Amino acid sequence: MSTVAFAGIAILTLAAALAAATLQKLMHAALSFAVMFVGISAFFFFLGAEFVGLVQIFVYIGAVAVLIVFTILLTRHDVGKVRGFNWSGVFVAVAVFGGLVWTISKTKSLSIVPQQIKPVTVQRIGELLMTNYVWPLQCVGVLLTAALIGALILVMEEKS
Amino acid sequence: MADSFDQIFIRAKQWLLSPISCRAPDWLIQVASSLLNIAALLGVFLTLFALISVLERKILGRMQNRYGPNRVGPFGLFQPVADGIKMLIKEDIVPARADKIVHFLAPVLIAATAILALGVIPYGRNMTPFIIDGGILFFFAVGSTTELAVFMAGWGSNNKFSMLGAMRAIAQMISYELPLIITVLPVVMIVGSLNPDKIVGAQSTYSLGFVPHWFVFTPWGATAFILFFVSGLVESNRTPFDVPEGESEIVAGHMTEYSGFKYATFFMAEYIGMFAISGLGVTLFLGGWHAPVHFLEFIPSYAWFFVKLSILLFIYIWLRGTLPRTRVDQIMNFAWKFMLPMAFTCVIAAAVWHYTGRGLRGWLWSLGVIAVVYVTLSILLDTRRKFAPRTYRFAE
Amino acid sequence: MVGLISALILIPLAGAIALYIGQPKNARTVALIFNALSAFYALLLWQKFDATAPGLQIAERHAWIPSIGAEYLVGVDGLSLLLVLLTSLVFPFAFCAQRLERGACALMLVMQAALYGTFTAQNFVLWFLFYEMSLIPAFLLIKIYGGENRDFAAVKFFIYTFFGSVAMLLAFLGIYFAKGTFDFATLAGLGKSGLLTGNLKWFAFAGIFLGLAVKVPLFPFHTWLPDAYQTAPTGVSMVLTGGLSKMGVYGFIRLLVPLFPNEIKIAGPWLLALVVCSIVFAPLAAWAQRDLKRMVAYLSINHLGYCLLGLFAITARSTSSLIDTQAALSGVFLQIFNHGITAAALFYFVGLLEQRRGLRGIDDFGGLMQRTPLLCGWMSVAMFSSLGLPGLNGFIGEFLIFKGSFAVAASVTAIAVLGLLFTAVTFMRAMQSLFGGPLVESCSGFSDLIRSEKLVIVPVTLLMFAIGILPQFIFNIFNATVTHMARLFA
Amino acid sequence: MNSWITSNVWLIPAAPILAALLILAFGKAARRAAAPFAVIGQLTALTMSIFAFVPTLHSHGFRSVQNFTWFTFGEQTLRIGFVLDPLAAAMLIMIALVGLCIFVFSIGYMAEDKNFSRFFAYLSFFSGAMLGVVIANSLLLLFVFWELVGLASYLLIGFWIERPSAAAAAKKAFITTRIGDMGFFLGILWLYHRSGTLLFYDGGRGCLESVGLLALGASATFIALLIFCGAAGKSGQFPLHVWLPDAMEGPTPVSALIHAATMVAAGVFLVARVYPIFLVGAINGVTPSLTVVVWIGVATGLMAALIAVAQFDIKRILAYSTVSQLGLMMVSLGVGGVAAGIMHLLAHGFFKALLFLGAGSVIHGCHHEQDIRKMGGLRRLMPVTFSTYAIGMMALSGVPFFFSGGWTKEEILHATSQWPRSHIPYYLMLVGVFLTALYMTRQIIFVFFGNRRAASEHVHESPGVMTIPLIVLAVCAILFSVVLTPAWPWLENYLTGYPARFDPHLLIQPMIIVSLALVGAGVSLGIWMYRRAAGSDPIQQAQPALFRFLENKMWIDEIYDRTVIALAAIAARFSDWMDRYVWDGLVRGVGAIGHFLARLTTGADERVINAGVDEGTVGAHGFGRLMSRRHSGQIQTYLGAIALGMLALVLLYAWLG
Amino acid sequence: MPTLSMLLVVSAALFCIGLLAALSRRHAIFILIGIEMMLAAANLNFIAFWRFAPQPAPPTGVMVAIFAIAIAAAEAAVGLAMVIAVYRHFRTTNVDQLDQLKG
Repeated sequence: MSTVAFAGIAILTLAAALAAATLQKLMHAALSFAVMFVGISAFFFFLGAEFVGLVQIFVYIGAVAVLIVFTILLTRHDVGKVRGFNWSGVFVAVAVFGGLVWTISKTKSLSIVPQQIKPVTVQRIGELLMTNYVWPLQCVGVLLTAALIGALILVMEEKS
Repeated sequence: MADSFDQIFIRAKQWLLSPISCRAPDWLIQVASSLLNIAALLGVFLTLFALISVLERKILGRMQNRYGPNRVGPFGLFQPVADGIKMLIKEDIVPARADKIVHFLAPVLIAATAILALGVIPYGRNMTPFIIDGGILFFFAVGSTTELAVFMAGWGSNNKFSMLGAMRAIAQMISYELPLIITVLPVVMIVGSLNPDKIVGAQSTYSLGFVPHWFVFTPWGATAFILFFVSGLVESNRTPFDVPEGESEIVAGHMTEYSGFKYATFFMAEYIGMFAISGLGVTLFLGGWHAPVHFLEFIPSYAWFFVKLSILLFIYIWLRGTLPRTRVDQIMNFAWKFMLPMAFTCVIAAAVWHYTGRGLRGWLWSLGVIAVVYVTLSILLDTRRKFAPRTYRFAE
Repeated sequence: MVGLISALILIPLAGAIALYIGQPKNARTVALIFNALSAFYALLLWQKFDATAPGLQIAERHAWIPSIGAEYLVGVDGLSLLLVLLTSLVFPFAFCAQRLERGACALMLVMQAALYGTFTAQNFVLWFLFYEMSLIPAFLLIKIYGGENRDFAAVKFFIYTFFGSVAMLLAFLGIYFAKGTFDFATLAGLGKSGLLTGNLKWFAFAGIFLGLAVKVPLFPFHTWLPDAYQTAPTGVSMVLTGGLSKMGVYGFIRLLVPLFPNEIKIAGPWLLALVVCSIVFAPLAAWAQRDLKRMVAYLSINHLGYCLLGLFAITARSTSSLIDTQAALSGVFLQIFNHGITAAALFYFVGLLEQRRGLRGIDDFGGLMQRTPLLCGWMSVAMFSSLGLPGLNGFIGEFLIFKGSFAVAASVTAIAVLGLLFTAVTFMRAMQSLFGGPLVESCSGFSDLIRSEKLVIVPVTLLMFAIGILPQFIFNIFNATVTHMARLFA
Repeated sequence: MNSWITSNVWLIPAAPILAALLILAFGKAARRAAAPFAVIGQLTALTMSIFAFVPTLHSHGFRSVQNFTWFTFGEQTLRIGFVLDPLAAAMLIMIALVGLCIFVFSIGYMAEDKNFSRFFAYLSFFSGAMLGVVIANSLLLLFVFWELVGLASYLLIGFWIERPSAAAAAKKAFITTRIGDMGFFLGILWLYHRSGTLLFYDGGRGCLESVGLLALGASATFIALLIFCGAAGKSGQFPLHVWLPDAMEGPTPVSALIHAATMVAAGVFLVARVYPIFLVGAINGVTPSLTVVVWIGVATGLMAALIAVAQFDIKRILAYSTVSQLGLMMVSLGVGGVAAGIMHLLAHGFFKALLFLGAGSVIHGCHHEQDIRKMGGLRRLMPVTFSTYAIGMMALSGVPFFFSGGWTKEEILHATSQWPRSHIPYYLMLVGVFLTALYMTRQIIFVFFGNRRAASEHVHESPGVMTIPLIVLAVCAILFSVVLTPAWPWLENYLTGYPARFDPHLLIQPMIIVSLALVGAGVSLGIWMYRRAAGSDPIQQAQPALFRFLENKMWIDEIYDRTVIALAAIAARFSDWMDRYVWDGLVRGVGAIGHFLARLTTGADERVINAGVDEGTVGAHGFGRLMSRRHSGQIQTYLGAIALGMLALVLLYAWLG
Repeated sequence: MPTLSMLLVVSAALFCIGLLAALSRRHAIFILIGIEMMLAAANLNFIAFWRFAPQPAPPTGVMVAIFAIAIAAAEAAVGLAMVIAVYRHFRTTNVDQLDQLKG
């Protein structure tokens, strides 16, 4: 069953990803991108990291995808014009994929099945965030603030 | 006896599952159980949607000193059926230059997310459809997808009214999503969990047997609830915050280019979103399915939940009948200048409440904190002074 | 918690930063406020200082760059405290002397911090850091705010001192590679048994000697000094002579003598010869100067020569008795302090004259006694102090130096006494031509000392008298240190 | 009271110094208070000096010492102290008394000076420093006061600093005495080094006491000579006498104070004070150092007397006479007549002050004219001045019996004649005595007798404030002889520490006859030579070359100017030149070499290395172009490169692991 | 249950698709999308390795994934803002034409 679920999720995710990478229409690509993230978070649920999955949806679909479509909206005069496809990229990507798969297959220690696991509760994550990871948390807070301000400054109207 | 009434739906589900529960593998039972939950959810809320759509029209009619729909069925109660049939048989018009796929997917997505959000609310004792550890987070995660759907509708229609409406909707949804989430934070903080069941459980006790420990009865809870409710109004694009689809301004906003069943889906999604947000409000602040006084516990829990939900829905309708539409800039200003600081104040007040012992002292302290911030904000945001006495230049 | 000495170092730096950031209108007042603060801290240091203990006190030790043995170690003994007090005294004096621009004030404050650091650091790396740190503001002050020919003077000054510093740094690296430490106390303990071997020790010795001799300066490495002092603004000249030149003498006492006791004994006669040249030729050259500032600059060389005379005399011979060593060391310490005050005061007066006349050639004045008797009177006090008149501060230091060095190097001392004579001749000539004779037309509009100038000069002069008549309070600062060092050197 | 003053003897110099500080502190406001302050200070000092004198009478060889620590350096202490013994006590009274007279005189003499108050401050300061010299019990302390005396004399000589000549004279005085002082300083250092103490008397451990003297050994001669350098500088001994006549540029009371009573006496006093050092290793009272003292004294005395004969400035004559008398005192000390020397010093203090003040009175009367050729006939116009001046002149000339100078001179001649080493000093001294009588007669005839000349037109007698000191001093000059007579040599015995007995038979000594004869000859010759002289000098007419030689002070100043000073100036120029061109030139040369090397390497770089590098550069340039095509600014190209690099790493990892 | 290597293959595929998007598409937004994909693939790996680690394991992988998401969000915000700024300035989002450092 789980293998079936896994396969389903994998197919969904990869298909969405491929669509996002190759669709000609930017908007469709962006939406496929969102779908891909649904797939990814499904993977997370599948792997027992519910919280991460939820955060993934919350952040990527609720925020990043919206941002992307907004950007598409704001640059739409260009949307139709920018075409073209760099085929060398495909070769590179395929080469990398091949290399990675070869490496994975070569590494014997990777063919293992997971053990039974107690799910990571939100409470546990919260405790960790406030104890072991409190400094990274603060840093991320600062980073986000800086990114917010930086993004605002970047998109402010240039004074002529 | 009361217990059996209370658990009647659970029993029913177990009974339905019993044929397969012995032989079938676990996952099959799980899937079947989930399907049953979904079916029940859809059944209940689509009925509720039908009921509310007609009730709203009737109540509004009463408020406007008219009858409202009263032709179809007794008291016009079958009006939604008629409307549904009409919608289904209407021509589905898709603009020629629309992005067909997106145009099609938008109502699907918006309805799906609204219904998904309903899945984590506890409707009664042991009556939570999907028990997720981070249920509240799930609620908001799927809720935030609505924005994408609205955008898709606006974009896919390739119409300037659609686009503008979508932009307005997204702008105000993003703006109010912050206070919405932050007003939930104090509750999560105090309970220490994102699990809706645990939140309801935390409100289950009573002082002196008749004062329920609902969070709405604490200063921060009350404030948070009001803020939550207002944000919920905005999130579901209800009057007085219905600028994205205000027909007198931009036709119907992002729904302009929709017709027929797709339009009905949007309409339904809006209502279901309303139910969801009200349900969450009930869960978070109004004690969920708990009775308001101890001795009324014998009445089934889901009854209490739907009573509270109905009251909130009535307030929605009531507000629609009462208040005029606000201006876009006022909505945004209100969100960033008032709602957000007040929401943060709630968080602080909740912390104060917690650290001063959750008793009367904490009650007064948190009240003080909120009062101070509220007064300060009122003074700072007071715009009355800015109006000069009007001079009639051409009247003399 | 920032320690007392660290605070002392940081206050002027804070002042400099405040001046740069705050851009106050009246930079000098701000600088003086910070100076008052640092003076207060210096007095606090004095108050906390245990005069009877010989070793390092009020020390702060923090790890800094452990991999090269550099650590933040500051502390004071009697000598350091004396110099810290001198610095705290000279800088306000210099700030009062001249209304410097904001940038100059800031640079002066940086220099002050560097001086505090130099006089308290007990680890070579730290010491060298501060030592060099003082060089840059001095260079900029001359270069930017100097008078005629300032570019040349500044570059000369910089290259000279920097050359010396590089030599010293190389020498110290050699020592470090041999002994693996930069700590003064540790190195001093190793000095007796020889830090280095073979020719290397002579290179190291020469390097350190060169670096310090340039700074003092010692004949014949002194030619930057007249140019620099002449060109620098009055306040800067005061600081250069009152503070910066002390770093060299301090270095000799703190570094060269403890680290190379054996080498000094061998090189002693040559060093003494250089010192005597310094003592004799400098006032002679001063006599020939037409520019008052240059004259005072040359006399400065002479006075610092006395310090080195005492130091080299007692260390060059192994025969010196304890009493002579102590006398000479006490004299050297006192002379350092005295010269700081007196030379600064002389520059101050030259500055006053220049301010009134616009020129400072010795022939540009005449008959001032009739017009400005107070100015002449107080200036005479400074001059007499400089030429070692008993009752003023200069005498006791010089007496003790000569007393200590006569016992071990009578002939050298006898020649050095000529320096006293030439100094007197120089000053007498200056006084004759400035104060004496009929009033020169161009000086007839001079104003006498005004209140603010009196407020500056009277305390300083009173200090000169105090040291000249009842010097015990100064001796108390460093008596224990002198005793300790004398044991070490003997 | 007596014991109080012996333990607080430092108050004596403190009083005038305090007065000086007060006057200075009040500045110009103190013009009216200046003189009272100064006089009160001096009066206090005089009173205390008398109090201090009293205990010294009680026991012979009285000596009271107060030593204390000045400061501690390292573990050593530097001790100084004050001493009160007959020598000090006698000097104290003389200085205080003469000083008081001069102070009073100055009130009149300086009445119109605009820096009146400053003058009194300087005077008081000088007086205090001089009193300090006398009571110092440490060579260092003595040196301190000694230098302060020098400073005060500098200030006083240069009091009229607006006159270039005064400024120059002050400078000359200071520097010349400083030359001697450097020797003195070295002597102190040497002494300190050898004996370990600078205290004169320290309960047996002082440097003038047996233990200290023993430690000196052979170096005593040199120490003594070095100290004598200082004494020579202050007391105007040859060859350092040149400053003294020039110092007449100062106001006349200053001349009186400095050159009569006090400062110049300091040198003699110093020698007397440290006499035990001079005596170390004496054989029959003769040591090399004392021999030097004698010969210097003789040379000075004779030379100055000769020069004095050919001077026309009233004060200069007196100045040279002072130098001459100081030479006499030195001879006396050198030959062993310490008491005689000091007695002459004391007596000389009185009558020379009298003479100077008299000269001041004359100058004041003649409206600051100092040339004796322009005076004349003042006898009747200034009777008080004349009579007192005459008393002073006779005391100076050594007229016996009534005048103190006669007795002391006779004592000196007596002592000199007893000198075992040689008799030449004795004969030369006789010449000196003769010449003294001659030039004093010459002076008095020029000034007071004969006809009135240019400067004596509107002459008037000086006011009482000036004449009363003259009278007081004149009385002193006469009465002082009471304690000097051989019949009752009270002072001598007081100084040497023996009780005095009255023996009138000793009144007439053979030396008296010699003395009387010489003085008589001198005075007679003078009267005979100068009685008709009017405005010009008979010797000048008779021996113009000789006279010019003497008039120009034997050209010693000129010789110094051409030799020592010129040499020093050249040395200064040379030092400066060396500095500017040689040392600095060396530095610049090094800089230039650096510059040259820099240019050389630049050239080498450009022509040699660059050529090679250029070729390489061209290749590199081509390669760079090739590579730069890859750097198109296309981020995707970069990204691709990164991806390939990553792939390579992954493969490498996989291959390795 | 699938093995770890299967998950890794999926994430490698995701990564390469992201790489493809970043390398091949001309539009700047695609590059950003590609980068986000690659980050997601990395997150997937983190979670997978945590999940497949011998139990009980500290949830380090989860924490890193959470932080990575936060940082990726910030990166996306800034990146998109840059796209907009660049578009305003150059009137294009074609990265082929954006090959100059000069503005």
